[in-house]
Amino acid sequence: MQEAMIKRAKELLADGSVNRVIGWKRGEFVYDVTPAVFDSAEELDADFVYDDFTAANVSKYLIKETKKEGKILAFLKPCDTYSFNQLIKEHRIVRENVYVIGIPGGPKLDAEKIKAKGITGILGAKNDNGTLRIETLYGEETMPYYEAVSVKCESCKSKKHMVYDELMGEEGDILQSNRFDMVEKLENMTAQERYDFWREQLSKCIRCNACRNVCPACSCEKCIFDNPDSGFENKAAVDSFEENMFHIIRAFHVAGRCTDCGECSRVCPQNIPLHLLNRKFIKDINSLYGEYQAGEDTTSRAPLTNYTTDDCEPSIVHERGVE
Amino acid sequence: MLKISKSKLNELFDAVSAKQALYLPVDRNDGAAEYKKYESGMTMSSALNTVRSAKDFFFPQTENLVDFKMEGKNIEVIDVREESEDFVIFGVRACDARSFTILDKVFLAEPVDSYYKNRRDHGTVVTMACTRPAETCFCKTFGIDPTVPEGDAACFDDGENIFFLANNDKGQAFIDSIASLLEEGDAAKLCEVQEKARAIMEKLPLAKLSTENFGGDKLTEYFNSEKWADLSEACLGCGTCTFVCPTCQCYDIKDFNTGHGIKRFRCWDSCMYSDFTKMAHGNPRLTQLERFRQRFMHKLVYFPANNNGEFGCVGCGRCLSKCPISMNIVKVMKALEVK
Amino acid sequence: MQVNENKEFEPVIVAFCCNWCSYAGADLSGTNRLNYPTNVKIIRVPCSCRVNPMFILRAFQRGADGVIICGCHPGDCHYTSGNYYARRRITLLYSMLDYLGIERNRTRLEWVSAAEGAKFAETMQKFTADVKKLGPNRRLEDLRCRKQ
Amino acid sequence: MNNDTLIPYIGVVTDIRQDTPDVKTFRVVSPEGGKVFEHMPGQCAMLSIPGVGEAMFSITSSPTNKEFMEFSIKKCGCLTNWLHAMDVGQQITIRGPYGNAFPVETELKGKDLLFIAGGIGLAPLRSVINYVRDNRANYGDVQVVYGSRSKDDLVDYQEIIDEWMADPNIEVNLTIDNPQEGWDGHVGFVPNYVKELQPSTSKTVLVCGPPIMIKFTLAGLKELGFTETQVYTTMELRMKCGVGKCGRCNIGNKYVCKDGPVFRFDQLDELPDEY
Repeated sequence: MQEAMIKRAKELLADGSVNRVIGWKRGEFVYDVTPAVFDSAEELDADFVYDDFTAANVSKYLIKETKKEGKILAFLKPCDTYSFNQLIKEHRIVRENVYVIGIPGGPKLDAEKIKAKGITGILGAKNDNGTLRIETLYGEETMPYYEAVSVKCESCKSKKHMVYDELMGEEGDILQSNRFDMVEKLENMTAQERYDFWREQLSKCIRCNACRNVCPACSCEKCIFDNPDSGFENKAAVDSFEENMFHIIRAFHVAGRCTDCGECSRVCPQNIPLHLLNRKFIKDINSLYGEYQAGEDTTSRAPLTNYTTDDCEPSIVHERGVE
Repeated sequence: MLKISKSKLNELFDAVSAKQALYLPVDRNDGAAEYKKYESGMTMSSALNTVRSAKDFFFPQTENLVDFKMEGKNIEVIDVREESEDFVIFGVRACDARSFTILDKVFLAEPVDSYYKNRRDHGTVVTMACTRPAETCFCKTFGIDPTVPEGDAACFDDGENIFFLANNDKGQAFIDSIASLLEEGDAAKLCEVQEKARAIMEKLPLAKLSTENFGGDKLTEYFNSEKWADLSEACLGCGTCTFVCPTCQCYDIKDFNTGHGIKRFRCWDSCMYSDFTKMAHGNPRLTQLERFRQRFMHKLVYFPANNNGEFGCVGCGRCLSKCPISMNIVKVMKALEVK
Repeated sequence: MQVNENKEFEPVIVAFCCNWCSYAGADLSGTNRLNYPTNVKIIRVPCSCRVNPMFILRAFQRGADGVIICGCHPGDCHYTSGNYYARRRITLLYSMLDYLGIERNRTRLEWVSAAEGAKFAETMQKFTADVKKLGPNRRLEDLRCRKQ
Repeated sequence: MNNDTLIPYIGVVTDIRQDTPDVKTFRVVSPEGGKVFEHMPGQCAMLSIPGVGEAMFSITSSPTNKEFMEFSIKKCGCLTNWLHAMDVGQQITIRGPYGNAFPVETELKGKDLLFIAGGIGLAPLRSVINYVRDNRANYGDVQVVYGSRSKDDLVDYQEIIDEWMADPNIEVNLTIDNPQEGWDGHVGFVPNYVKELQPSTSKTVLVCGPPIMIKFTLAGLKELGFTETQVYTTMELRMKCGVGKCGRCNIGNKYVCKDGPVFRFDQLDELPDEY
């Protein structure tokens, strides 16, 4: 796929359809891929990469990039197209300035998951019929391929592109995913168990803001947590309350807009399952206000800017599930 | 050399923690390691490094500096400092141990930061030599030998035993305090292990990385480099690199109104954040390019300019594995380097 | 902290009341000499949808043991639809707090009109009693704000 | 434990003077009376209202003033708004002194001095000017060029009229940007006025004002034959600690709070252009 992508990108650059390409750039190791903008065929040949580790969602960069001169070519995985659509809906991306090529998505791998197995000195990784063969400084190691799959790809919701100008490879389908299983499991715990679970997770937070800054839905010009005039500005959680507050509000601000792309959990340096907060909102919205998938289209009203006169009362929270 | 069998390590931890707080890296259930206060029965992690560095012990993410009581037009200043209790950090790697030297240069310079010094005076750092460096390691670039770590006392693992070596009086005192559990041992196998680790060090992907072309004299040339635009392009402006970094020491001072008083606290800050230098009348670092440049210029040029050529990086590799977009000091050095 | 064992726990209740209905309802309960607990601290807001999730969290941070939001009955909003939006938002927020293990009886929403002085008093009595049973808010408090 | 510089002292505001529509000068003494600490001209202090904010301000009074310190503060942000709204008798917190000072006892001694200030830029220079006036024998000619947007925006106007202009030992030149009723002095921007005045190149220059004024003034001075080693200025960037540790006020490897705020232009030239 990588070769075909480079070839197509070069063609589009050559015929002047686009003047830049946003994609992924090879790093020092097999896994440390950086999103990057390529201006020339030479740069593409030298550094463009699309492989098991190109998990990053580049759609947020298009906010900045589409405000520049000329058209940019963006390669979007199925999940990225949801974010892209959502940003179009929010008038953050100038659609005319992007040429979207839909490409097949994951599953993508996460080097952290390999390292968590105690495998170190990673020099290379190859999928061999469901076994990941990892070349290391200390000889070859193996692990089941699916155990190295990034959290964001573990329960893929769709292999279908929501938007594209051109498609490479086969179009896939929207999947019946099991993405709400863990949310349900938590809902069925007791309040004390849930509290303990989230305390353990959220107390790891170092407030690096990676989850917020990577999130395509977090596109405010100025975040309330950065704004001294908001009264809520805070840079570090001094108290456990502030850990909870930041994550509740972060998830709440993207409720109804989060496409569940999973970037927040992917980038968290402390492996906090942040997607479980977002998915809780998605699950609630689906069950209380009707199925809704953010990023599926560019015109519908978002659930939190909408209502019906016979919506359920908040007391439903007190009535269902486990106390 | 004095040693203890690895099977008896917990006896040693129990003995140490009976006298003072003992912190050591333990495995979390997500596969990462973090420093925890030792409680009987805990197993020390064999992971190469913790996600958060050991700087937390001397320079915690948040700390209360001073309290104020406001009454009418009057203010009362309440000094909240307390003498720290003695504590031991066990299993610190060579890179983190060096980071303390770097933090010392900042916090112990006049005027001495009493909060930092208080903890530094009461903390004993016991390091652990590395036997299995990772691909992200490049401490050698900064003149660190991970097989012979610094710190008050150093430990060496030969597979079966842990050997102890004091690097200073504080370290000697630590070893003396546990002497009854230690026995004299033969370090022949240890030398083998060390040789093996050194051989691996030579083979690391970043083994050739050099600081030769960096330093305080390269200010203008690197500051004005055209490379910054490309390097900083994908930067999200988050603080991950800064917060996992053992040498990043920038902080913010903030006030919190508790409803019955004001707590002035200090917390880690990141030069990558947009409000880091923002003033009422403007901001000298308006875009991510300038903020990104600041972080790396500080480590590679400004810090050595002010500290006799010592760099503000220890090559621990945390930013290499944790940056959400995998941009890091190694890529910056390689791109920037003018030979 | 010194805990006085003999002293019965008295919760702090924050009630966000919409200006047009519930605040007037609270007023009416007063003029009708109806009792509601002194634990309740009313914060008047222009509309129930003015209540930002941050307000609720901030109330808990600063020592509230329970938070209740009162607004016009659905269909009666002074601004036509404010309370409909509030209803969705607050439902989701309460659900999230519940998900994080915060005791669900610490949060409530009731529609109280300007004519329902009695309902206001009754609601507050019941909510205060419920929160009292739960004891002090420990899961969503900021220790720095606790009175020494 | 020893005192820590991050733990502030209490200061009491004993007098508030409205200098211009948006500048007030605050007189600060310690609760026991007298100055909270000694300083040299050009040094700064961290003032704070707990819960509102803390920021660095130049000490505008001269060290030769043994009774109190003064701060001329322009209303422009959260903290300064609060300070402007407070009444006499209010306590504030104060810590310092921070930074280097103008080298009044070394390099400037015996020299002819030219002070150039624009707007609130007079604040740090006022300290030096009064210090020089009080130790007049140690210095040569003293000339002050000060300009502002309008007559009302001239900080310390009363002191300038009553004391500086009445002092035969210093020359004071005032200017405002635009003509104004009741003003018969010079009209025009500071950099142009300096050029018109044709000061002797034997003078050492101390300049402070808005960045754009400093830029053009420096260019003008160079045209007149001044070199960069003759010109001093004082800088300001965001600060938190005041002692070169919190890491934000650096220009290149120099911290404005510790290595500055006073820089000679040849020193600034070696640093990156990031201020």
